[in-house]
Amino acid sequence: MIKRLFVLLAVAGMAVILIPFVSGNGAGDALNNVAATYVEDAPRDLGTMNIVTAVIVTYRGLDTLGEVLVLFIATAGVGFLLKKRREGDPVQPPSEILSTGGMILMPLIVLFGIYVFSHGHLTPGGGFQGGVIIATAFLLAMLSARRLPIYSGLLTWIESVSGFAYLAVGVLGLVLAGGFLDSRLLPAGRYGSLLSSGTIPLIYTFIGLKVGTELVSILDKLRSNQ
Amino acid sequence: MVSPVYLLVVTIAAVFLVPLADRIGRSYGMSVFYAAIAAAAGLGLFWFLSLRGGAPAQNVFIAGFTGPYAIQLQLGIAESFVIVLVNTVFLLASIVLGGALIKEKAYALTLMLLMLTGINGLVLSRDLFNMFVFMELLSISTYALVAMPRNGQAFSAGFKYMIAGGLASTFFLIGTAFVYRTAGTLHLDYLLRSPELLHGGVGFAALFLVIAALLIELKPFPANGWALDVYQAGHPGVVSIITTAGTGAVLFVLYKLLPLMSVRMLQVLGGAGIVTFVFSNLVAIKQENPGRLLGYSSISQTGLVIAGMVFLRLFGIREIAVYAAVAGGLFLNHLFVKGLMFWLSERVGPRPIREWGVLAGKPLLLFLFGLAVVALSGLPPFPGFWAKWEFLKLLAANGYYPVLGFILAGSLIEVFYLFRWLGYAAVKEDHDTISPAPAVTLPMVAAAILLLAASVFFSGSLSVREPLLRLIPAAGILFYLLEPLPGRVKTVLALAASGSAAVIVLPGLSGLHLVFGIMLLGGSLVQMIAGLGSGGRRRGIYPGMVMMVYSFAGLLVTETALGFFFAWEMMTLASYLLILRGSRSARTPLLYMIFSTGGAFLILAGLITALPAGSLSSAGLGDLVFSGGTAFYLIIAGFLVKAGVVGVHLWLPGFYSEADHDVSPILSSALSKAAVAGLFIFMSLANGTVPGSDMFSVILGWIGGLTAFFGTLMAIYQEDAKRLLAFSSMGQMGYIILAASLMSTIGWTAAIYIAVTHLLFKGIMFLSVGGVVSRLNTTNMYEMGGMIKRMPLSFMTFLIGLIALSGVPPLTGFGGKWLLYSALVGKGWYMLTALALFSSAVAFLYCYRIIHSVFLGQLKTGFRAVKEASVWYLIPQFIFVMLIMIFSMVPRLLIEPISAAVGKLAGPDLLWQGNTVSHALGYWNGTTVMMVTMGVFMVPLVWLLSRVRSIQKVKQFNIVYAAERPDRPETTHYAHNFFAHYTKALGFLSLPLVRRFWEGAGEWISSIAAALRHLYSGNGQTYALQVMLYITVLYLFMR
Amino acid sequence: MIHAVTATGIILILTGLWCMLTRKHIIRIIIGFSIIDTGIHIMIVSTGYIRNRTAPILDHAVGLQGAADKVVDPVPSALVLTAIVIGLAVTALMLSYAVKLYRRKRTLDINNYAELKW
Amino acid sequence: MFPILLCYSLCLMMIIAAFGAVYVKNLTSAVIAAGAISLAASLLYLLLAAPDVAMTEAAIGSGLTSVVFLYTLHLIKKIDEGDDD
Amino acid sequence: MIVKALYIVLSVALVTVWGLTLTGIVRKIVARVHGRIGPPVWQPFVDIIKNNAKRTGISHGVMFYLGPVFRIAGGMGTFLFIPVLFGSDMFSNFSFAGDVFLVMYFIFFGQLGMALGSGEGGHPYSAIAVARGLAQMSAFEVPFALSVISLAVQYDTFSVSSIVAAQQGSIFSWTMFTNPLATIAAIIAMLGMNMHSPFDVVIAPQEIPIGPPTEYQGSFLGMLHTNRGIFNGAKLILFMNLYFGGATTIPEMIVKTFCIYMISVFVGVSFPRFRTDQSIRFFLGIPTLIGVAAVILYWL
Repeated sequence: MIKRLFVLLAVAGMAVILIPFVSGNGAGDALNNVAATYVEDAPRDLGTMNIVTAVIVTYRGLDTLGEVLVLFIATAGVGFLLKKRREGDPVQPPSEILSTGGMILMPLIVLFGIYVFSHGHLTPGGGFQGGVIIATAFLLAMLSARRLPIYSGLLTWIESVSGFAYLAVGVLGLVLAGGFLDSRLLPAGRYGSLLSSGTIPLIYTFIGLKVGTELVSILDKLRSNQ
Repeated sequence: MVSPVYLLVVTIAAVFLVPLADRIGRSYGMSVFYAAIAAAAGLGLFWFLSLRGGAPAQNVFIAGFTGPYAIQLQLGIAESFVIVLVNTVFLLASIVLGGALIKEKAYALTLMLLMLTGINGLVLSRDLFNMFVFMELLSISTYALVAMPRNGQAFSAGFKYMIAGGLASTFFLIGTAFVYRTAGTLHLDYLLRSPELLHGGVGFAALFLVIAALLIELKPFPANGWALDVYQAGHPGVVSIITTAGTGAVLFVLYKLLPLMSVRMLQVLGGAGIVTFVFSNLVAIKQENPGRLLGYSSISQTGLVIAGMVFLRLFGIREIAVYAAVAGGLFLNHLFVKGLMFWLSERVGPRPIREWGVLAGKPLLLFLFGLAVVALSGLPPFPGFWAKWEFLKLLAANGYYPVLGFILAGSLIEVFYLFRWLGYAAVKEDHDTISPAPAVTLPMVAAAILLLAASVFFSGSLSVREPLLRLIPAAGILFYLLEPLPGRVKTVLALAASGSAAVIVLPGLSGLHLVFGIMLLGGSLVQMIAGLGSGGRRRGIYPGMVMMVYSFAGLLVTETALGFFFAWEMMTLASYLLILRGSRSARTPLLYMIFSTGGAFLILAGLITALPAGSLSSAGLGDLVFSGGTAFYLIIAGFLVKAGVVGVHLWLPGFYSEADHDVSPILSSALSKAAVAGLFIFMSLANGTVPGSDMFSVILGWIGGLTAFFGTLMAIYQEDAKRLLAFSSMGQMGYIILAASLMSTIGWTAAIYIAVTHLLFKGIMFLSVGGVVSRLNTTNMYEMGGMIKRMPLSFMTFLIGLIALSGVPPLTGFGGKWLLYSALVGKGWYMLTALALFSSAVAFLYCYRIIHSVFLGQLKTGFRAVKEASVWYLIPQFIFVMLIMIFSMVPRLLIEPISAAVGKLAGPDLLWQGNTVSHALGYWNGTTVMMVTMGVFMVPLVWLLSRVRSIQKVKQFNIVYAAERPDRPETTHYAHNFFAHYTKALGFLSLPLVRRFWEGAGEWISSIAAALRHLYSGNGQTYALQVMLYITVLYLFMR
Repeated sequence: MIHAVTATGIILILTGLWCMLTRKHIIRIIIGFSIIDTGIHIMIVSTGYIRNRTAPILDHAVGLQGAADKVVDPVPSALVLTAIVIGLAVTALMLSYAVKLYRRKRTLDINNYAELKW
Repeated sequence: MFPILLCYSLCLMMIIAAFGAVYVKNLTSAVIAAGAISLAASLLYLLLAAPDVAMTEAAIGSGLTSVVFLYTLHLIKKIDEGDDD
Repeated sequence: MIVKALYIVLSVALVTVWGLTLTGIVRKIVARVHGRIGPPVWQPFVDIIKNNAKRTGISHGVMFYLGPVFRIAGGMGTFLFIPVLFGSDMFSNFSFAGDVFLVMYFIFFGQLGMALGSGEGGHPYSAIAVARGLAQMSAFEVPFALSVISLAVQYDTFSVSSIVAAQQGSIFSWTMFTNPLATIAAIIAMLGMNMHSPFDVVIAPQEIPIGPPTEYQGSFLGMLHTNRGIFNGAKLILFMNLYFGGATTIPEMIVKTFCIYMISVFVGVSFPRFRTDQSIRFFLGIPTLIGVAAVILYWL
C-alpha cells in the first residue's frame, strides 16, 4: 500500500509539472517566425502545397531520415529478439470469406497506399501513412491466407535499396544543390501538380516503400515467431 | 574539410548495405560494418586534427536553408573531440564484440551501426527535436542490443531499461514541443538568444523536462536501478559502448544545453551530479559482480563529469579549453578506462571480483587492469588526475568547499573499492586460467596506449613543465617493458637510472631541499644495491622502485603546487606497487592506499585552497597563500597521515614490513622521509604567515610525542622482526615530528638530524634483518636465534644500528636525543620531554628484544647450516655503518650543514667551539665522548686479553641449567612473548583502539552502502517509480 | 477548447503513468506507455493549433496570399508524425521483449523479473 | 458550436477509454480500448486542423499498434498452449 | 695532560675502592639486620682477586667475551662524565664533554653490552633477567627524568657542574631542600636503579641465579664485580651532585654517598620484593606524579 502512496505522489508530482502547459497553451494567435516563414516560403521555394510535408521532408529532413532509421531499428530489433518459426507448422485455415475478401481487397489497398505517399506534397499524408496502408494490405493478406509467403529476402532488398536510394537522394542534394536532403535537386515544377516539389515525391516514395516493407516484416516476425 | 553530414551518411549507408552484403556472405557484412565504423573514427580524427590545426568550425544546414529554419549540424573543436573519442572507443568495442556479432544475424550489425549514427547525430546536431530523434536512435538500438547475451537476466534488464528509457524520452518529447511553443524555434543557437524565455512559466517547465530527461538518461543516483541491471546483464562489449560512447553523447547534449539553464537549475544539476558521484561509489563498496561494480563506477564517473561541466558553467566560464580540461579530461579518462575494464571483464568471464586472481598469472592483463584502476582513481599521470585538479581548483577558487569535500570523499571510496579489486586480481589464488583472446586483448592494449597518449597530451597542456616529472611515469613504463630481463640486470639498470637522476638533480638543490635530496635519493640508491643479492626475474619491483626514486627527485625539484602533488601521487602509486608485489595479504596494500590517498586528498585540498586567487595556470609553491590557516593545516594533516602518526598508523606496520626484504629498508628508511620532507617544505614555506601557529605547534608536538610513545610501545609486543622495526620507525617518525613542531632552530636541526640518522640505522637494521630473513625464510623472531654464530657481519652492523637507534653514546643516536631534549626543554615543553625520555627508555626494550631473539640465544637446529647474508645486502650496510662512525666521531660534520640548511628560526642557535656544540642550557662534545668511550673500552679489553689466555669455547648447550643439560634450542631460547610482564602492566595502552575505530568507521560506511543498495529492488516498476519521484524532487528543487 | 484538449492530453499521460506504475502485467504496462504516447501527441498537436485556422495545406481554397494568417502551425504536426512512428517502434520492441520474457518464465508479472538487484 | 461539442465529447471518450484500458480485466479489451483512444485522438486531430497527424494516428496509433498488440497476445496464448519449445 | 690522565686513573681507582667497600659494608649491615654475622667488609675485594686468579675461562662467543668489557667500560665512562669534586679541575673528569643527558644515556652503555653478552651465553635466565631489568628500567626512568627536567628548569642548565655550583652556599641551597619533590622522585627512582629489594626481581637470586651474569665466571665475573663498585660509586656521585650539593673534598664525598646509599639499604630491608609488572606500575604511579609536580612547581 505504501507503494501505492508513492505512485500517487509521483503522478501528482507529474501533474504539478505538467499543469503549466494547459494555461501556457493556446495563448498565441499568430504563427511564430519560423512557422510563418515555412508557410510563406515553402510553396515558392519547394513547390509544395502541403507545408507539413515540406517541413518533414525538406526543412526537417534529417528528423525524417532518423525516423525511418528508428523504424528500421524496430524491424531489426524485433528480428534480433525473435527467432523465426520452423517452417511447415500446421495452421488453421482461415474462413472462406476472409480469404477471398482479403485477396480482392489487397491490391486496392496497396494502390491507395501508393496514392497516399505519392501525393504527400499535395494532400494530407505521405510516405509513412502510405507505407502503413500498404502494410495493412499485407496484414489483411496474412490474415486471410496464413501461409502467405513473405519473402524476407525480397523485403530486405526493397527495404535496403529504398533506404539507400533515400540516402543517395539526400547526398545528391548535398553535392548538387544547397545541402543534404535538399529537395530542390529537381525543379519545383508546376505548383499543385503531381510531379512537382523537386525530389519530395521521390523521397516519399522511397519512404513509403521502406516503411511499408519494414512494417510488413515486423508483422511477419511477430506472426511467424516461435 | 569534409562536410559533417558524411559522418552520418557513412554509417547510414552501411546500415542499408549491411543486410545486402550479409546476404552474400557473413564476412562481407562484417567488412562493411567495420569499414563504416573505421571510416567514422577516421573522419573524427581527421576533423579533430584539422580543427586543432586552426581550420574554422563547420556549420552545415540540412536542405540548404539557413537560420532557424533548417536543422543545423555543427562541427567545432569540441564536437570533433567528442566524435574522435567516441568513435574510436566504439570501433574498439566492436572489435571486442566481433566474436559475439558474428554469431548473430545481420540485425545485430545494423543495430550497432544505428547506435553509432544516433551517437554521432547527438553530438553534431544543434536542433532540439533532431536531438530527440537521434537519442531515440541511440536508445532504441541499445534496448535491443542489451538482449544480446540472450539469457533471462538480459531480457529482464532490457525490459527495465526500456521502461525507464521510455519515460525519459516521453519527458524529452513534451519538453521539446513546449520549448518550441514558447520560444518559437528548436534551434539551439536561436534559443540561446533569449534563454530567459525558458526561465519562467511554461518555458521553465519545458526546459526542465528536457533536462530531466537527459539526466535520467545519464542515470542519476538513485533513479538508476535499471541501468545497473543492464550493466550487470548486458554483454560487456555492448555495455561498454553504452557507458562510454552513449553516455558521452548524452553528456555532450547536456553541455550544449548548459547555456540555456538558469543559475538555480545549474546548482541543482551540479548537486545531482555530486550526489550521484558520492553515493554510487558508496554503494559500489558492497558489490561483488564485476559488471555491476563497473556500472556503479561508471555512473559515479558520469555524475562527476556532469558536476564538472555544470559547475564550470555556474562559475561563468566560457572557454572551451577549460571545459575540455575538466569535463573533457574526466570523460576521456572514463571512456578509455571503462572500455578497458568492461572488455577485461568479458575476458575474465563471469567471476565475482574476488576470483579475479586469474589475472595474476597474466602480466599484460594485470598491467592493463592496474593501469585502468590507477587511471580511474584519478591518480597521475592519467587525464583524470589533471582534470580533477583543475576542477577542484576552480571549486576552491569559487568557495565551493563542501562540494570539494564531497568529491574527495567520493574519490576516496572509489579508491577503496578499486584497489581492493586490484588486490584480488594481483594475488594468485587458483590454477584456473583464462584462454587467450587477441580480439579482446588488442582493443584493450589500444585503449591503454590511447589513454597514455592522452595523458601526455593533458600533462602538456596543463603546465607541468618540469621534464623530470614526466620522466616519472615514463621510467615506470620503461622498466615495465624491461621486465623480462633478469633481476640483477634490472637492478643495475635501476641503479643507473636512479643514480643519473641523483646526479642531475642534486647539484641544483640547496638548503633543506638538498638535505632531503641527499637523504631520499642517496638513501634509496645505496639500499638498492641489496637487490643484487636476489636472483630470478623479480617481476614488479623495478618499475615501482624507479618510479619512486624519480618521484623523490620530482618532489624536490618541482616549483609548482601541481607538480608537487603530481610527484607526491606518483610516489604513493610507486610505493603501492612495491608493497602490492611483496605483501602476502591483500589487506596491507589496500590499507596503505586508502590512508595514503586520504592523506594526499588532504594535501590536495590544502594546496588548492592555498592557490592564489586568479591563477589560471598552476601557481608556484612560493605563491601559495597560507594566511587563512586552513590550507596549511590541511596540508600538514596530509603529511601526518603519510608519516603514520598515531591514530592513522593503521597502514604503517604492514607497509613497512611486508615488502620484499630488499625493498622494506627503502620504504621504511627513505620513503618515510618523504613525508618529513613535505612537512618541512611546507612549514618553511608558511613559516610566520599562519595565524594561531602556537596552538598548532603544541598540537603537532603532542601528536609527535604520542606517536613516538605508542609506536615504541607497540614495537615491544611484536613477534615479527620486520613489524617490530616498522613500529620502531613509527616511533622515530614521532620524534621527528615532535622536533619539527618546535619551530626553533635547534628543534628543526634535531628533527633533520634524527631523520638522517634514522635513515642510516633503520636502513642498516632492515637490511640486516632482511638478509637474515632471506636466509631463514621466516620473520618470526622466536623461530630464529643464535644467528651471531652464522651471520657475524650482519650481527655487527645490526649492533651498530641498534646502538645508534637507542641513543646510547657515543654513536650518532645520542646527538639526536640531546638536540631534541635541549630544544624541548628550551621551549618549555617539559611534559613532552618526559614523554620522549620515557619512549626512548621503552625503546631499549624492543632493541634488546630483537637483537637477542634474532642474533643471540640458542641457534635453532634447522638453521645450523645457514650462510652469512648475501654480500650485496652487506655492502649498503657497511656504507651506512661507515657514515654512522664518521658522524659519531665528528658530529659537527652532520649538525653544521643541517643547521645551515635550517637557517634562522625562533630560539637560540647552536654554538660551536671546536667539536663542542652548545646552547644556553647544555653542551656536548661528541668527539671527546667517542675518545673517552674508546679509551674505557680498550683498557678492560686489553686487560681481559692479557688475563684470559686459555679461553675455552663451549658447546651450545653447555650452560649452567639447574643440573640439567638442555638439548633442544626451542625450549632454551627465551624469545616468545618476551615482555609478558610489560603487557600485564601497561597492556591497556596497546589495546587496538585505533584499529577498532577505523574498523568501526568502515563497518558504518559499509552498512550505509548495504542499506542504500536496497533501493535497487530489481523491480522494473519500482525503478520507474524512482525515476518519477526523482524528477518530481528535482522539479521542486529547481523551481 | 484548446485548453480542454491539452488537459485531456495531460490526463491521458497521468493515466498512462498510473497504469504503468501500478499494473503488474507487462502487457498492461506497455499499454500504459501507449496511452502516454497518445497523450503526448495530443498535447503537442494542441500547441500548434490556432483558433479558426485551417490545415497548412495551401490548396486553392486557402491561396498563397497571406497564407501565414490562415493556417495553423505546421511544425508540431511534423514533430508528432515523427513521434508517432517512434512510438510504434518502441512499442513493437517492448512487445518483443514481453514475448521473450514470457517464454522464459511463463509469466508476465513484472514482480517476477527482479532477479537482478542491489 | 458543433466542432467544440464534438471536441469535448471526444476528450471525454478518450479519458473513459483510458480508464477502461487501465482497469478492464481482459487484456484484449484493454488493447481495443487503447486503440479507441488513438482513434478518438485522430478525429480530434482533424478538428485541430492537422489532417496529416490524423491520418498517421489512425493508421499507426489505432491500427498498426493494436495489431501488434493483438499479435503479441496471440503469441503468448500460443506459448501457453505449449505450442512452443 | 699527563697530570690529568693520572688524576683520572686516580679517581677511577678511588671510586672502585670506595664502591666495593660500600658494598661490603652494606652486606654486613644487611646481615646484621637479618641477624646473621655476614661476610667481612673486604669480601668484595677477595671475590675480585679470586675470580681474576682463575686460570681458565669459558666463552660462548665473541659477544659473550665482550659483554663484561662493555659493562665495565659503561661503568667507567659514566663515572668519567661526572664531576666528582666541585671546584676541582682535576676531579672534574670529562664532564666538559657533555651534560646530564649524556650521563643518563651513558648509563645504558654498559647495561646494553652486558645484556648482549649474557644473551649470547644462551642461558634463558639471562634473557629473562634482562627482560625484567629493561622493563623496570623503562619505568623508573620516568620519575628520574621528570626529576632531572625539574632540575633543569630550576637551575636553567643541563650541566652537572653548574647544578652543583648553584647548590653551594649553605646546606639549604641543596636541591634536597630547594626542590624536595624532585629529590623524592629521584630517590625512589634510585631504589629501582640499584636493584635492591624491593626491586631486585631482576637478579632474583632464588629463581634465576644472579640474573644476567648467570653464565659468567673467572675473569669475566671479576670484571663484573669490579664494575659493580665503579658503577655504584658513579651513580651515587651523580645523585650527590644533583640533589645533595655535591662535594668539595673527598671525605665529604664519602660521607654523602654513604648516606645516600643507606637510604636504599633501609628501604630494601623493610619491604618485600615487587613483581616486575607491579614495580612498573609503581614507578609510573606516585613517583611519576611527584615528578610531574616537581616540574610543574618550577614551571610556574
